[in-house]
Amino acid sequence: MSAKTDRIDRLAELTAARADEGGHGLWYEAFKRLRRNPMAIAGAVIVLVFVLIAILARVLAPYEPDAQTWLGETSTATMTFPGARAGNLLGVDHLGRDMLSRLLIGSQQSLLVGVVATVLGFSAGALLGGVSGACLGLFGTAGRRVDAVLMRFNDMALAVPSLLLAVSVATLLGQSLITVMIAVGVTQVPVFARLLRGSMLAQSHSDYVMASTALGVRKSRIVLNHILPNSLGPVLVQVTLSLATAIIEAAGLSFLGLGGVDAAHPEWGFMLAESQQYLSGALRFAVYPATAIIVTALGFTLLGEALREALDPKLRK
Amino acid sequence: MALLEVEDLAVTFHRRGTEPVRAVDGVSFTVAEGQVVGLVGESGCGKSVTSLALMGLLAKRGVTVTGSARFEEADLLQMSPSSMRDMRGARMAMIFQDPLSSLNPVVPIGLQVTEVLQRHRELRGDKARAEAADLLDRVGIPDPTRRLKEYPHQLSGGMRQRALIAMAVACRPRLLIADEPTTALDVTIQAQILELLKDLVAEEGTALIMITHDLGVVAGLCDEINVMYAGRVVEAASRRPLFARPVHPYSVGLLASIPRLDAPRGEKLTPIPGSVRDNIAWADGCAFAPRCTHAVEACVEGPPELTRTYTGHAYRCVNPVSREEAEAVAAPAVLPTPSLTEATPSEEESS
Amino acid sequence: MKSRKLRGLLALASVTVLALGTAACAKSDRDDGGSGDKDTFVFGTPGSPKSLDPSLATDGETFRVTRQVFETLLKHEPGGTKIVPSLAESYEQSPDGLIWTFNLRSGVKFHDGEAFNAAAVCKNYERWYNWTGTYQNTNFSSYWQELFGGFAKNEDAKTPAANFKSCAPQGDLKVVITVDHYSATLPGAFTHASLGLHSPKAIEKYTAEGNPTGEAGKFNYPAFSQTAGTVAGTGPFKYANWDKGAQEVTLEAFDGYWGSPKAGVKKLVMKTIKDANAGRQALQSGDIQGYDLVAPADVSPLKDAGYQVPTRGVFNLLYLGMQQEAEPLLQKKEVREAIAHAIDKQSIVTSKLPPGAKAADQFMPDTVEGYSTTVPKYDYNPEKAKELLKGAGADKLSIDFCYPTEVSRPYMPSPPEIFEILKANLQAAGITVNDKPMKWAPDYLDATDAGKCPLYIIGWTGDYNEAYNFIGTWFAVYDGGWGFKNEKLFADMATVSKEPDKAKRIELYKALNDEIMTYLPGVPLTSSPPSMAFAPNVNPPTTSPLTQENFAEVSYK
Amino acid sequence: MVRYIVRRLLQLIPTLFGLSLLLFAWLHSLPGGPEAALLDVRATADTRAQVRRSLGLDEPLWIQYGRFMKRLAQLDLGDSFSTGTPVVEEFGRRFPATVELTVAAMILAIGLGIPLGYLAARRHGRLLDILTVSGSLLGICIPIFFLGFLLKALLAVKLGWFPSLGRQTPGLDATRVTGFYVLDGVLTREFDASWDALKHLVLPGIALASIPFAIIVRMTRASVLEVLGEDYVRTAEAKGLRESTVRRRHVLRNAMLPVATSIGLLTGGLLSGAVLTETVFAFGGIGSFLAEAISNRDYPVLMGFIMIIAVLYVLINLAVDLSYSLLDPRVRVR
Repeated sequence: MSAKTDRIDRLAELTAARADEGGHGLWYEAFKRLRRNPMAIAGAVIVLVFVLIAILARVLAPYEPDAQTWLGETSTATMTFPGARAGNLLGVDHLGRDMLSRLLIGSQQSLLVGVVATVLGFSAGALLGGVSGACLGLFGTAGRRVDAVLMRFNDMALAVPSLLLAVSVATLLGQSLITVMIAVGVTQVPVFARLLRGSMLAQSHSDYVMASTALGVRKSRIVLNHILPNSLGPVLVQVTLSLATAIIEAAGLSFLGLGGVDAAHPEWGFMLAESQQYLSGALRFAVYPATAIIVTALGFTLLGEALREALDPKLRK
Repeated sequence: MALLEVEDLAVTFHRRGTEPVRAVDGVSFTVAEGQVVGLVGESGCGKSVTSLALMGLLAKRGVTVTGSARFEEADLLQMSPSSMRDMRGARMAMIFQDPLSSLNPVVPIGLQVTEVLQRHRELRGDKARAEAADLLDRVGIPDPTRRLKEYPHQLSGGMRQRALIAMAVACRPRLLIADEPTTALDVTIQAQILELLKDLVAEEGTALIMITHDLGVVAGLCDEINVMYAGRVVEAASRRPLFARPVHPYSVGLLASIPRLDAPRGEKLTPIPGSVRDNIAWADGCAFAPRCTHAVEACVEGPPELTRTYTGHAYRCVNPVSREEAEAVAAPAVLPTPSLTEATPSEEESS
Repeated sequence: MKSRKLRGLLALASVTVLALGTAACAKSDRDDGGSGDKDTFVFGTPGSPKSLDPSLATDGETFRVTRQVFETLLKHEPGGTKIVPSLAESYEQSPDGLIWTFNLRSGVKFHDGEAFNAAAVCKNYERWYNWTGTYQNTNFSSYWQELFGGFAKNEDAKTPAANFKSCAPQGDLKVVITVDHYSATLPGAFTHASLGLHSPKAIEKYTAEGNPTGEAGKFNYPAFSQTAGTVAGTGPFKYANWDKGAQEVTLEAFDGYWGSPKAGVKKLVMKTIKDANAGRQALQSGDIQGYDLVAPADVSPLKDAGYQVPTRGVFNLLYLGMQQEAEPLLQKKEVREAIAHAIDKQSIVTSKLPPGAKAADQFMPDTVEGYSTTVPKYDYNPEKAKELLKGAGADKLSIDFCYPTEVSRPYMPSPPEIFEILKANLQAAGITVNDKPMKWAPDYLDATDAGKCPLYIIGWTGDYNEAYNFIGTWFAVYDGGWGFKNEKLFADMATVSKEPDKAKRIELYKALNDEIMTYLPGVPLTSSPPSMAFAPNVNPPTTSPLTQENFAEVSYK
Repeated sequence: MVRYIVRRLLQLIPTLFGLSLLLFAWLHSLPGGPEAALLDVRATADTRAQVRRSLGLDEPLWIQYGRFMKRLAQLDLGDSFSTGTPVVEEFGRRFPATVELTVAAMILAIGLGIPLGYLAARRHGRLLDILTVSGSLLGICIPIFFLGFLLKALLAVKLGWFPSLGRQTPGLDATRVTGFYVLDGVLTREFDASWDALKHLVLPGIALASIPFAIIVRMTRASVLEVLGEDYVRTAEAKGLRESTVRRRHVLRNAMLPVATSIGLLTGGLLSGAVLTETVFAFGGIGSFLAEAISNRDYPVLMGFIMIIAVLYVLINLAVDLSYSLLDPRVRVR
């Protein structure tokens, strides 16, 4: 046992040496680079504000999001909808509900969609891609065959329109936010799978894996202790981007009538879809949720991009 | 008359959020027509940055280059980018360390050679191709017409370096800078390449700046040697005096760390302790002081000045190495490197 | 100096942008001449037709197109629901309602040059009556079966018995159609778009083509019904082209049209535009000259911008359906009554519906003959609703409420919004509502039909002015959508459907309305008038409550 | 090379078989059937049953699947339930629209994305870089249907530069040859028809291009940044080559390798991903038709279209792999 741990320790040194540049870890270096990047800062600020709002939404929202308090003051026939005023800082929506409260609560729902969909997509994709990559990298011909089959189906899944997946999920589970989460998450699975596999493949060809193989470390151990952790950089980037994609895709699903439709828990995409009928007369119904979506998605995307750059060893100076 | 006169060259890298880094600091040296000058030092000592600064290949942003570098009556550091372009590859050329990564992987060797000919000698089409084949032939690449159509990955390491050299000498430059041209190569091939460089330089009367960390390489090649440490020249001398009587403890350290066949059995090599990172700023004293075995109080009291002896030997040290000590490590190194020209280049192609 | 160097690099980008710019400029040049040529009128429709032969179709989008090409014996007056002559100049009905005599118009020509006469009429009816094989499938002959029962030889036990007996030409311009028994669908059936009259020559070609292939899993419309060329009617327009890829049906003015007005434009293009915003923006950018099913929220902005937004008469009904088997508590009348009292119909009308919408108090709009003024009323009264619920032991009622998400129907412009209001109403009365949002097709339609939804919203637009067309569709027999058996109601419905005398029928309908609203199977909610929108420079057609607009009336100003 | 292609194509067969089985099981496990879409809202249970029977939906699934496969073996994908036309015909009718749209989008995305990505990389870390990257990312961040609306509101309604929907002005009476409207106009020398079709491609093209554009900008930028740091670029500079030569031959030629791969994949993805764009612009391609088919439970169309798309996707990937070996001499297909 001691001989083996010894070997692993030496390996760890080897790995650490790779990450260690100038006495700091890879992640620390990445963080330092992030801090210098204005895009990263902008993205991080947006994301932070968004998350804060989402957490505090219930406290901040002045009214219940589904209380049709001012329904009596609205009229579609004459297109009268009270705009911004003392009690309703952003006016009321098409059903006489407080716009601000809905947007605030909406941040919570949108964050939820993003997080759950991403976690779903990531876990399933990581499982698929991880298994596939591990098979290919380590288990010879049979492994290569397993990998080929898995990846071929994975590629096919990329060709199937995500809408079809969403519709099926909606029909089987009923229309709700959970459906949206699953549908969006499912579309992320092949992306994550491919990414993780590719990244693991690159790692498995790297020197330190070769070295550990030469040292006779068990293959499963190499995968778990070395390949997987080191493949996480690109995956982390994809996670950030996927958070943005999920929020946007949720809006697309809502537009096609497949969104989550719980009035008490409005989600921005659903609010935007709801507003479609009022674009000609009350554009603000759309502008608020659209701006929220765009800014938030941009925040995540900028952060993801900056992260990608910071983690990319080839772009480092 | 000097072909290149570098005066007080300094290169500073700026990066937001960090202290500026002086990579090269007050470097001066001259290269005469047809002379071979060595720039020697560990990696990170600023020798490559010096060469890139001379070639105008440093990034424009975040880099300040000061001083002067007179080359054929013009100051390289003041030249407009377009004149530099006209100069590079024509009047002065450079050979890089890693021949594989220095060649464009998706462009055939032939085109990579002919593009220089086209740019600077206005040769086109068949003429350019014929000249390219001729060049490859001159650098010892067999079957040059076939090689022209091949891609870098199809060539062996030595062949690639030969191809790079062919590109560099294509326009018969007056000055050639070779940045560790042999480091990435097998030992046997290293010698061949050095021989080739030597011959080419001799044939054309081209001046050569040889940048290397390997004193063995300079020993057989260079007329003048500049030893650099942490961005400054710490010792400069002609070959013989330097090898016969190194003065700076760093040069002595470098010589002592060369493995020697004639060393008594069981004798250990004496490496220089620490690494280039473990230095102090020149402003606070001698940058080498933390690693120096000869360090004294005076070393950290201020930056040591360059002392120049009447023989032209220059060193930057307040407590130079004594003659006896120096000769103990130096003597064998002065032996000329064995010539390996007998080994035909085509051998390496057997792979 | 840097910019000079970048010029080469930017070439690609510049070319791309330039191409866009040129395209833009060229378009604006041409725009000065007005929106395209004045010969073509493009109308946006929310759906695509399925067949050029109306007798094979069941849907309004098909009929909207075929109505411009085919005419029927009778029709509804322009802009009204009254039945008036069309290809028949006049008609007589025997007192028992079994024999229908039509005096035909003379000098009418089909698009293929054939003359219209009694023989041609009978050729049409006999074609439908003698359909065999796959044509007897409801895929193809749904409306014939609904209006005239089965065929000469029914091939399937499930097909209803034929009600049509014979069609006999009497001379050239008189035709007698006999039916087996009176049905309330008459004489409305003679106006029905699916029974538009085809040229006899065209019918021969149809027959020559043979029956549609009908192997299981294969479902082919006959070729003649899918491309313009064979099908020919007598209407003001004839088929020119059906571009299924572009989803456009192009109609051409028929110069030999007998009546007036003749087509006001040379070309009429019906283009499918599913998205309401796309339709509005296309109108505003001049790509189309009109579209149907204007969202209520677009009506006043469009009007303000100078567009014409004619509104149809109210001829539809939205109701809250209740399925008594899905929620046994609904079997208690108090519970149904409580729900009726809990709902504030007027708030839906004022807040969500277009101008001209009305709250409904019975299962038909007041424009239908047979509308009763004496039905029991259930006013908005949440307190009373609570009391009733308590009395019925249902004060903790928790109920599933289904509604469709992505659809917009003339009677129900925006289902989720109406649902939200209803939900708020019901919850105010102490009822817990569980949202069941669904996609319209097939999920929602299937679920409501199968009786899986205790509460749901749906509605109906009338085909013709006959009360039976409303209440008969819901309450004539046991229906999965309602899940109740009220034998007296069913029997009364059967009686009225067999009464050939119109005046008597209307009285019976009034009584039936009272009976239905006393039983209260569901809650009639609203009737809302659907609008069309037209460019300022066109003369729009007269709107029809039955959505039977005659596009021959369309012309450029 | 040929053997490689043949092998890749042969691999397609079992995959397709698996896909068809999965798809079939999956689609038929969805509740509800096509009859709701085919029939009137008031259709009785009997009529519904009759329709199901006539569509062959009353039989056990394995018989239905067997029938599907039998027909497939004869290259017949069956007929659409909702239109009654053969699926292949439906596909052929709509495919050109989607291809035109996809190509237009990719031309826009590539034509603007690569230069901007290059510029951003050259100005790495500077304002132009930040603006370009954030600007292009904005494209990803706007829900496509809202972007479509904004584009139309500005460029069609307000400025009147481009038509707001459709593929060609209705009533233009252009002659159809291939179904590719732009090409048709050229073939029949009805250049005004081509021009008209091109103008109709602009707005949906921009909307659909927004995502691939952002990806291409991003990839080009990253790739160029990487290549700029490569030794061979320094070599090229040291040779004193003109900046344009360095850029074209040494930077872009290498930087385009990963971008080329992603372009292939993106194109494949767009084929099926045009659902929202086609709906918003009433473009009548396969995307929007698929969306309808799903609501209508039009099994033959769903099965057929998705399988054709899958085949195309595989073919595009194959083409990408092959072109990669042309672009990069280091990669040689076995």
